[in-house]
Amino acid sequence: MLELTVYGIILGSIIALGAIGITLIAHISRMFDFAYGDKMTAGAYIALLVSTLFSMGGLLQGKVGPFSFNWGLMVAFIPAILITAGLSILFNRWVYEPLRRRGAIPILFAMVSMGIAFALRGLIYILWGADYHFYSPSVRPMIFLPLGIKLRTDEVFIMVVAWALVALIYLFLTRVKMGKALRAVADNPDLARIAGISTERMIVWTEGIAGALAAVGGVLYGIETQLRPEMGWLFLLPLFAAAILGSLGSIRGALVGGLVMGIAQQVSTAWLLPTYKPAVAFIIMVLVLLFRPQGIFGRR
Amino acid sequence: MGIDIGGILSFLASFAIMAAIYAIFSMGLNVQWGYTGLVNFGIAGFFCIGAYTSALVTTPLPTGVLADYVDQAIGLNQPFLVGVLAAAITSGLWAALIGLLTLRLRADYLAISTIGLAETLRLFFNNEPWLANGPEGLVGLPKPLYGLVPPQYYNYLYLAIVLAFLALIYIAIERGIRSPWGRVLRAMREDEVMTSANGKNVFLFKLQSLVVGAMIMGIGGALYAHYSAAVQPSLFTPMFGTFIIWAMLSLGGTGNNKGAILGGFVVWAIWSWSTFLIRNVVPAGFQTRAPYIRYILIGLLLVIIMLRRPKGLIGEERQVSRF
Amino acid sequence: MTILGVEDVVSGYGSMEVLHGLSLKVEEGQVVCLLGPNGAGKTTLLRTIFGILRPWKGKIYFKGEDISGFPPERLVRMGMAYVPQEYNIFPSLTVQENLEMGAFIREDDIGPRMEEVYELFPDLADRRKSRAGELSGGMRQMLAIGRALMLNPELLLLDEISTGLAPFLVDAIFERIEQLNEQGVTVFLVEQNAPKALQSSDRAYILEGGEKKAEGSAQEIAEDEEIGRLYLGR
Amino acid sequence: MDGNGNSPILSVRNVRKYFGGIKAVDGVSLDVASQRITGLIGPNGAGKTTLFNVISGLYKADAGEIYFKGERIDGLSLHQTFQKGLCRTFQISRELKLMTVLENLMLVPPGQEGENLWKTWFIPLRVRRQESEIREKALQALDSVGLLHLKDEYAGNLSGGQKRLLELARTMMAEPELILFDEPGAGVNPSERRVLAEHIRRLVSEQGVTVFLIGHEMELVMDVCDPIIVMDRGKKLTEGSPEEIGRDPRVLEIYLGGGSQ
Repeated sequence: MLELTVYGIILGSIIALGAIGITLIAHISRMFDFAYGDKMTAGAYIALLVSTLFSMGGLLQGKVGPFSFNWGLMVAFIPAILITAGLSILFNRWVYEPLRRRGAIPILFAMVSMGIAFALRGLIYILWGADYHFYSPSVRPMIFLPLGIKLRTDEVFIMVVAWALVALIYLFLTRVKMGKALRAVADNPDLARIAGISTERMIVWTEGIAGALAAVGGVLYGIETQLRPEMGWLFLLPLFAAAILGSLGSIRGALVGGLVMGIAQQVSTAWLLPTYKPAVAFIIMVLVLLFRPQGIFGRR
Repeated sequence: MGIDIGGILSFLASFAIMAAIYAIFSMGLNVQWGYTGLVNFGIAGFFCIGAYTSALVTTPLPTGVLADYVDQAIGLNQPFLVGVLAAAITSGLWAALIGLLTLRLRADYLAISTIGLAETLRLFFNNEPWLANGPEGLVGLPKPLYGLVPPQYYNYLYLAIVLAFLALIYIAIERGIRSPWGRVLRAMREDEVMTSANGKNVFLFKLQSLVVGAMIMGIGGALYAHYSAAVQPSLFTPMFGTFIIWAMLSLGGTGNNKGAILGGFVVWAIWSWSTFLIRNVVPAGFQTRAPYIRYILIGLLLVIIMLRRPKGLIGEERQVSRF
Repeated sequence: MTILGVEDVVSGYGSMEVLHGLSLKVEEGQVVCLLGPNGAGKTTLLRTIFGILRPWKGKIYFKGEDISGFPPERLVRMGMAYVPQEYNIFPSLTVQENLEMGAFIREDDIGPRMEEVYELFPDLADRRKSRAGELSGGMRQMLAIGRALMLNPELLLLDEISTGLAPFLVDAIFERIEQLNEQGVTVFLVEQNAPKALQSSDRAYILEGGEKKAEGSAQEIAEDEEIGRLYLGR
Repeated sequence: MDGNGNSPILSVRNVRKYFGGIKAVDGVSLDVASQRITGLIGPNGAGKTTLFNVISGLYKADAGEIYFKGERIDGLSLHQTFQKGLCRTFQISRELKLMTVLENLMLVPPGQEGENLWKTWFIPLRVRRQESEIREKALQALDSVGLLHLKDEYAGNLSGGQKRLLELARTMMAEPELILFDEPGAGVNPSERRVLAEHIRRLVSEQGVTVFLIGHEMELVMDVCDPIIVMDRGKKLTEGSPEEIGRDPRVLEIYLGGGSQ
């Protein structure tokens, strides 16, 4: 059980990253982004593409420390982040911004994001097929912790990266002018405009950051398990459940929500088939909607 | 001259059956989204409930050798119409449950909850073989009025049955929408507070709309199941079960039942035409991946409609109330 | 010199015409107040001047330049600042962060300016780290004004900042406004608290039903017997 | 009790509504006499609209009681107060933009059989009969406010003044006992405002409706309302005839520096 909890924290760290991304978008762009899961998938596959290119060129094939993957993948994080963030920004420019200008109702944004999600997924299916892919075929080294807990070294990496990113986002939002401006727009977009902050520009920032988070989350999940075109879609429920649990809008809430969701999903495997993980997320979300629709950290 | 008229006709009949079933789904969504503004991203869930309910209600429990291979918890061996009715009712009950949970909250919560329901059901039928035989699903669903015509003509008969349902549902919805009931739905779509200030219980009407739409989807599910005579969890994917229907309604005309039907036929034509094209044009090595071109096609189609022609091909009429 | 000119402006929300062709002027260095009952269109005028609403007809000039239809972001850079009546702070940001956001478009060191603002509103200085949402009504208004001052604007638009405040706070706020004006800021304020506003102003306009009903020096308006009748229908 | 000896149709007792630290309505008690036009004035932020929202059930009061025709109605929601005979309008017109003017009105009458889906399917004739009665009534209401020629226009395409007239027609369709008008004259030019005032007066004199009205345009309020209640900072400041209110130095003070100071 303890072991499952630890695994839950690892999964939860990845979910938390995504939930923060969804929360930022929900609060600043003011929409539910149903393409978010597929952006994670996109990030993961871009990293796969780049690391495959490296291995074809025989470049950067050395293993990174005690981990299962090589330097090629480490470097591949960068294009994955940049391209996914870039795609998010382009979708915003081509699709969401025109809709906002037209004054479309909020639900339309969700619908259109669904369209983008399917287009992205279709592209990934076509380029890579429906089969599973792995970043590294090699054995995954383990480490043994007290209390009989076995951890893969990769999982330590995942935790460190995820938590470092969460800390970075937190610092960005509370210490950096641009981050504070993002919170200002989330608080009161009209007043932000009056203060000379361009909301459209802040939305571009948000899309960029959320896209970057999606890419990292996707790659980390790829390292933890394997890649397939449906991976992001299956993540969507836990992500939204975490964000709603943590009351959409609060970063701290998304973090805690992500951890709760990760732990609940892993611990549930003690009784349920692992394939039920998305259902567990759904059930938790239903319970939250039933008993605390404003989320745990809800302000009202 | 090798034109096989019979072949073409039979191809057209099977095309029309599927298109008409999808037109039914599209009309169900039109009640929810087109007239009421409710976002159901889990049509696949109601599709699934409808199909499985009718399957479990109309098939007998497996006996003999079959019982060694097929697990099935329920098997009521009832006629087709009972199965369709049961499908509608069960589907409506699930919709009511989801509605009670989410309809008082922000609109997007319904969207995410219906996705959740659809995915959970798919997992459930996949992983609980005792209920409906797990991933293999159920086969041998009874075909209504089978034996009335020679088997090679059966598709025409089933097409007639589906079209009869389509017509009945069309008339029922049209009557509802053009009546004061529909007027309240359309008022809520625009301004819930104002509708409430006119003395209408907004929550109850939204619930009704969700349930009526889901019942129609349940019927669609049952019609599909009896057409293919088989149900499997893998059918009810987000694309095939939900998203394509959104594309149909959006293309045809949100808020217009004729549009909903038109969209069903047009998008299904695009879908099956591209299947045909892929099978015959794409090189063999690429055959397994090529069908996903349709994901991109349908995804982009929806985005473009929303950006360029949000009303669809036939938009809503100006004066809808007409009774 | 005229810093702000409004010429025959027609404006409103959606299809609702609120201002039916309004003209007025604000001279540099003055405090000008705009009085009138609720619904007269005062806030609509400020929102139209500040580019939140687009004028349907007519022109608006700032420092001689036609700014009709300019977005707020641009006006801020030109030296205009606006304090709306409600929702005029960022509640989840701290006091200090609120002031920083006021100076968002400035790239240089805003420290000295912030200290000046804190000097003007010493109460805020004591609560730099508090979340703005936790402040009392009076402190919020001070913070809102402070935020607008961060860019050292030439023209400050204030929308009913005294509404709902206890009288001693109203006095304190008007004192600050006079102080600011002495430092060279032109102030255009909308008020319902006419006596206070007239005391602090050089010039006044009366608005009703989207039309200008009277204008004159603050003293003329204050002493005009007609005006009481006009408003209260005696 | 008022001059006519009628007991009040609406009684508000110690109603309070806070939003966080903001005391929007802070212990208000007032009575609205039957078959008169009672005015409610006060500066922005005085809590007038919030009070209307609480009375009509859009918001729940934090404390206090509200009685309508002697029956407690606090705790009822917006559609329930309407069904009790209380109809409200909104500060900014909230017509249903993508429905025609006629449909906007036909929506209103309570107790429509056709709002039940079963009945539309199984007793269509009865529904049809009622529907044509409602249409007739809607056309009459449109005629009386002078909008008949616009019956098939989308309501969203009307001008500001026409929207106010549509709103007025809506209150006629509802046949309520009490109408809460929230700034009926906002966004309306002075001549249209006079027409509106005349219509409101006729509602009371001809149909025996009671009106409670928030207004800003003094000519409208002082002309039409008696008595007038004044609110300031969430509390009731005073109440009286237009003459009394016009003389009251406290009212003058919150409006304009006429007398006091």
